[in-house]
Amino acid sequence: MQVKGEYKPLIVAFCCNWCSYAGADLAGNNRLNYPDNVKIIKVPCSCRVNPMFVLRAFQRGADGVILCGCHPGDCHYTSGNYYTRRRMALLFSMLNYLGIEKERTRVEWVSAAEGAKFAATMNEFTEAVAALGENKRLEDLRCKK
Amino acid sequence: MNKETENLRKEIVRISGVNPVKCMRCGKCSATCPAYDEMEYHPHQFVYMVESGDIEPLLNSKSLYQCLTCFACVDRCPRGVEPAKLVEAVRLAAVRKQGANHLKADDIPALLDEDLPQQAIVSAFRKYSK
Amino acid sequence: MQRIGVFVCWCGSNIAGTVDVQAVSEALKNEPGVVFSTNYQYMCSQAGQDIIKNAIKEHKLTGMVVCSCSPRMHEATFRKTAAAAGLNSYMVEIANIREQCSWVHKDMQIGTEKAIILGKAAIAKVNLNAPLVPGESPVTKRALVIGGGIAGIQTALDIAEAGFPVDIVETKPTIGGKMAQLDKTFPTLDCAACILTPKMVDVAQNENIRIFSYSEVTEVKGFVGNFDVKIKKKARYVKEDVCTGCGLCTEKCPQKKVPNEFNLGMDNRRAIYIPFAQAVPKVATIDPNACNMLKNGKCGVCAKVCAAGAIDYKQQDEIIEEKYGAIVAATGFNPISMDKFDEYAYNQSKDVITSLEFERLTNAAGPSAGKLIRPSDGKHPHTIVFVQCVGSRCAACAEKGKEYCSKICCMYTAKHAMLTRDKYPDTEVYVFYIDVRTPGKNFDEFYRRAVEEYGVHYIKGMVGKVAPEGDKLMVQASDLLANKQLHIAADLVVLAAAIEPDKSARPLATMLTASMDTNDFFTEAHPKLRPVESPTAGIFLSGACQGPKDIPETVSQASAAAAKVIGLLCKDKLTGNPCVAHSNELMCNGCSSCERVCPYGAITYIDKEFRMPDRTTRVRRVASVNPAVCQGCGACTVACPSGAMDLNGFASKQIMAEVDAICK
Amino acid sequence: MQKVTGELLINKALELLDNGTVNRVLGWKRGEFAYDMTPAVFADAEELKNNFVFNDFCGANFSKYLIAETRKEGKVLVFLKPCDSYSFNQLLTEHRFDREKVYAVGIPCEGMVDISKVKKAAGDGILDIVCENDGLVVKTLYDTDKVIDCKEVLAERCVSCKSRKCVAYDELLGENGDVLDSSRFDEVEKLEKMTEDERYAFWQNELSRCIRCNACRDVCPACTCEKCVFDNPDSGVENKAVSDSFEEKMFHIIRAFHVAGRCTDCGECSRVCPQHIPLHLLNRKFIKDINEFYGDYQAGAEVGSRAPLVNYTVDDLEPSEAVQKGDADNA
Repeated sequence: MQVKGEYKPLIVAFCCNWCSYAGADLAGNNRLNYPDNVKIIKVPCSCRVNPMFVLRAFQRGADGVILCGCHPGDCHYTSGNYYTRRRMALLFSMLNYLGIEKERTRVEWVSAAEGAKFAATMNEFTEAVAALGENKRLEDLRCKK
Repeated sequence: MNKETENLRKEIVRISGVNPVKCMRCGKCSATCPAYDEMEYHPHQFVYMVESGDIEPLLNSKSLYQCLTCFACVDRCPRGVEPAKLVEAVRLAAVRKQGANHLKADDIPALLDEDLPQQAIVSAFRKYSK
Repeated sequence: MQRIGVFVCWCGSNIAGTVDVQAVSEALKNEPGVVFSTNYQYMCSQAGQDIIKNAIKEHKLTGMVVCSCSPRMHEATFRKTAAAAGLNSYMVEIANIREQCSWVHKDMQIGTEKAIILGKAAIAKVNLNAPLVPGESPVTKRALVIGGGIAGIQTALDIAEAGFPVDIVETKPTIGGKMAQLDKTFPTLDCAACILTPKMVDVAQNENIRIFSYSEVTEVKGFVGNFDVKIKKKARYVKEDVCTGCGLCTEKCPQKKVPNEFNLGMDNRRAIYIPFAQAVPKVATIDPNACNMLKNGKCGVCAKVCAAGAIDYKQQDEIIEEKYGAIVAATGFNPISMDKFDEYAYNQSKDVITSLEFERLTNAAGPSAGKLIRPSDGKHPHTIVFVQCVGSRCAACAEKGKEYCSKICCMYTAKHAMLTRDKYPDTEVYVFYIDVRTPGKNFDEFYRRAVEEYGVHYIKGMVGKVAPEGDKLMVQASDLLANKQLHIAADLVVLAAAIEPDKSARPLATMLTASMDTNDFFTEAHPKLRPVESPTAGIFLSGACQGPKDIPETVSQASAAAAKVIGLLCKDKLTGNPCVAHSNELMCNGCSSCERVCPYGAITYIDKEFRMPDRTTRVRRVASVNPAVCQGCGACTVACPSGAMDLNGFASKQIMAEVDAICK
Repeated sequence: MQKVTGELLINKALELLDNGTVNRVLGWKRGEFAYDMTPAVFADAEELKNNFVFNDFCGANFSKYLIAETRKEGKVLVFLKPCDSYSFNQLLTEHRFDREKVYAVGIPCEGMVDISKVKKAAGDGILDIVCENDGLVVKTLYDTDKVIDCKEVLAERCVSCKSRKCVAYDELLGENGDVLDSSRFDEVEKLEKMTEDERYAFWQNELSRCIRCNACRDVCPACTCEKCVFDNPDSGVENKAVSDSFEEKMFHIIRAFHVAGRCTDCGECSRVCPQHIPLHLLNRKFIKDINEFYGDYQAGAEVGSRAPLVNYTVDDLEPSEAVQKGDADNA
């Protein structure tokens, strides 16, 4: 991941199909730049994201994991993101309790109209994670290259 | 709102534990108030004036001491704003105001009364002359 | 092992401008499972699709990845292409290398690297894809409408007009609901009965509509298109098909002291009664709590006077079972109780009344034959005070009032004030308001007429206290604009009580597995885009059970719900989304976690027999997902502690494979 | 130290066996050593009289055993300490066993003893321990008998006992206690007050001792899955051995998350951990967070309650606020 001495963190972004994935598309339509280290995985709803997926990403070498979903109250499935909010609140709090930097995890509500917010969020998040450096605290050494 | 007013406003909100922004301006507090006619500023005005930071006139108004603290407004307010607690907070702010001596040492001899316990005078002096 | 084809699209220069498409298709060739990889200028074009079709046939592809624009653009296109070439649509995955790659990155090397990674992730996923076939279920072409007010009536009429049979279930002995109790309707002031009763007659005469009055729904099972419903027809002790509605029994019944609920207890009815003259069905009902014959066997007058022989003291409750394709909730509203509002002296004085009581007092068929009088002494009131927002917009105390605006009070109060001034110009009318909310066609004009033409005194402020003094009601209120406290000696005080959903809505919602908000209003599937559907498929919402509404709005929503029902019933079969949850019964604990998070009530539990290794059997409670109801959000998959629940198309393994591919 | 004696329990069990209410009894018997009281099923009076024990070492929570026991013929008698009764309710909430097939007798508990603390106090070579009144008489190889005050060697979970109230039973022996105002979150708070680095070091130290024996999972009354994700090759987290520092953390995070909102804080995980990892501090973090974020919730306090993770309110805390709130160092 070292490019010309510049450290580029790997960011995994889980985006719900209805709002945030569309928001990311809109960022593309408007040609709003965000770092290429952000890789998006589409899920039907943010509530599909099992804490295990988040841990898996860290295990395999992700430096930051971000979940994006519809704004609370706007979930396509009415209540999915409310469950996401609770699950991730507890999971992230636990990770921090174990000493994992809290800047590495994030939940952001991005609507289909918020392309600009999506790009800005990704820029900001990548920067925050980059500032922390590599994720050494939660990483499976076997999976490292 | 300048900084000073903003601070005073925050102080009053903190003392009272009341959020004046919850007010929907229905006026039920003033409609219930038994001391309404005695007051220069009425309960709903208290709420609005604290909300907008217009607190100076309240501090200097006699209305502060005409509120009976009967809590009728608190009971009836449909939004849970609790105007009487705001009045009380402004009252406290007035009483606690530094330098504003409500009771001066020189005034005491005139107030002396045989029936009045000395302790009361001393404590009043302490309370009102900070 | 899958045989995967990779198709990289240039999208003209949209992708090819920042991504080396040749390099991408070369790099992806070596991924596990990939047997064919190519690139083309426009994959979505006919020529591009032909490349795909040919490759599917030639290379016997079992899966494919298209590296192109967003799946939101052309996933459907490529799925159809695949299907046309005999490949299951759900074996197609899209790597979004346009919106989420070429358009947001400027550097060719960076864009190419990222495109390759996105392609690898998609390939990793396809490797684990399985063909999916959408399920089908039949549709019972019959609708159930629960509630027989104007909402239910309109919905039922519209569905029946479209040619589908409809049943209306109404708990009261007659349909008509709240609107039947009203006098005039705003903003046109036509009389409620004049416009409602013809519709009630239409309902009674429509061959497609059955009315189950004095009945309630007791059980709902099944799912969209296939509901099994049990309806309890309560014994009314009168044979519905025999009674002619002549009303002789209701005149002869000796039990005269039963409070008349239709007039809100302001007068009395008999133990056998017909709620009002235009009732539908026009059939008498015996009130078992008041009838002497039913209570102690001493009377029988009604049976003696009934020429048709319709009285049947031995009648029993009857359970009707019926199948429906769609269910419409139209359970309506009620004014809230005024018991907690001591300040308005509602319980102390008969002359403090609610607006609905005022409606009955001014109604020609009401207890005072339409003459506006004080309930206490029958005198004509000269000063009337109307109080708005009684219990509405009340956030302070949940037991006292409701946080929401009841929406209809501003308009009906303007109507009451206007009608009073029109009929009795000698009566002074005061309306105390917080805000006057009149967003509706001709609504504000109506309210202004009350003020400008009829001389109603609108005062911005609230009433703080009403105290009976002699035969007067002393009203203490604030006039905020004049900054005064007012004291008015009134003859009558009318409270615009907040409205709340009918109490039957909550248990009904449980039966329907339809969700409700904290105020017990039914929740809509989407607050803006699907306002007449419940999140539970096949359940529709009509009228005030979804939120406070006036008559015009109720009727439009009722018709909208009917349109949705008709749209559903027109289908012979429902095709489901195959990307639904499914439970691995061997791993399921039956713990109910998934059921609790499912917004659609798609999960039920069955007791299933399992064969054990030692040849014994064991019965275990396991979850079962109804694919016709599940919408595929995946909430259950995470709630499930054992991982028994998984989602087709977005299986845990698939998502983790994507994660792995990205993080490699 | 216990207020009810083994004799009382035996008599109750005999009575219920005799009158046919139950056909077997879930209880404790002496294991290899005087301090390892082992769960056992007693089917007849003779066995009961000879082997049934109840003393300060009977920490085992029986609720989980009921899943298997209720699948057998006839009714089983179970003794529930307050802790166990919460687990009992939680399992009922999750439909994990048939209530009809259990006869539950609630018993008061004065707290159980932690053998490692006893060993520390009395030294090695313990031959026998006799529980007498408020003390333990410890006979060792090397020394004269030592008398240890039970209160000195109480298990951590009992020192910070959350409740002495049996919340589920058909019948109660002795008097029911109250829900206590416990100090059980003190340790969690201490950790929250550390910096991220210190916390990392703390857990690195604790969790690196994990040998993945799975005892914590196997004893946990909330871990009752038909098939555990860690044993399931399809789950993506299947793993039976620790191979590196991530695995330990992953296992414990996932395990704690799986029981979050369902964990009654019975403390069995920490009791059985051969490496003495304070696993309860993970569970208690979730419990504390849940209480602070979503209002007090005690799993198992009543049957049928909705666990916080399968529930929500529209104005719940945002995850970022939650992390901030849960991190006292930065708060």
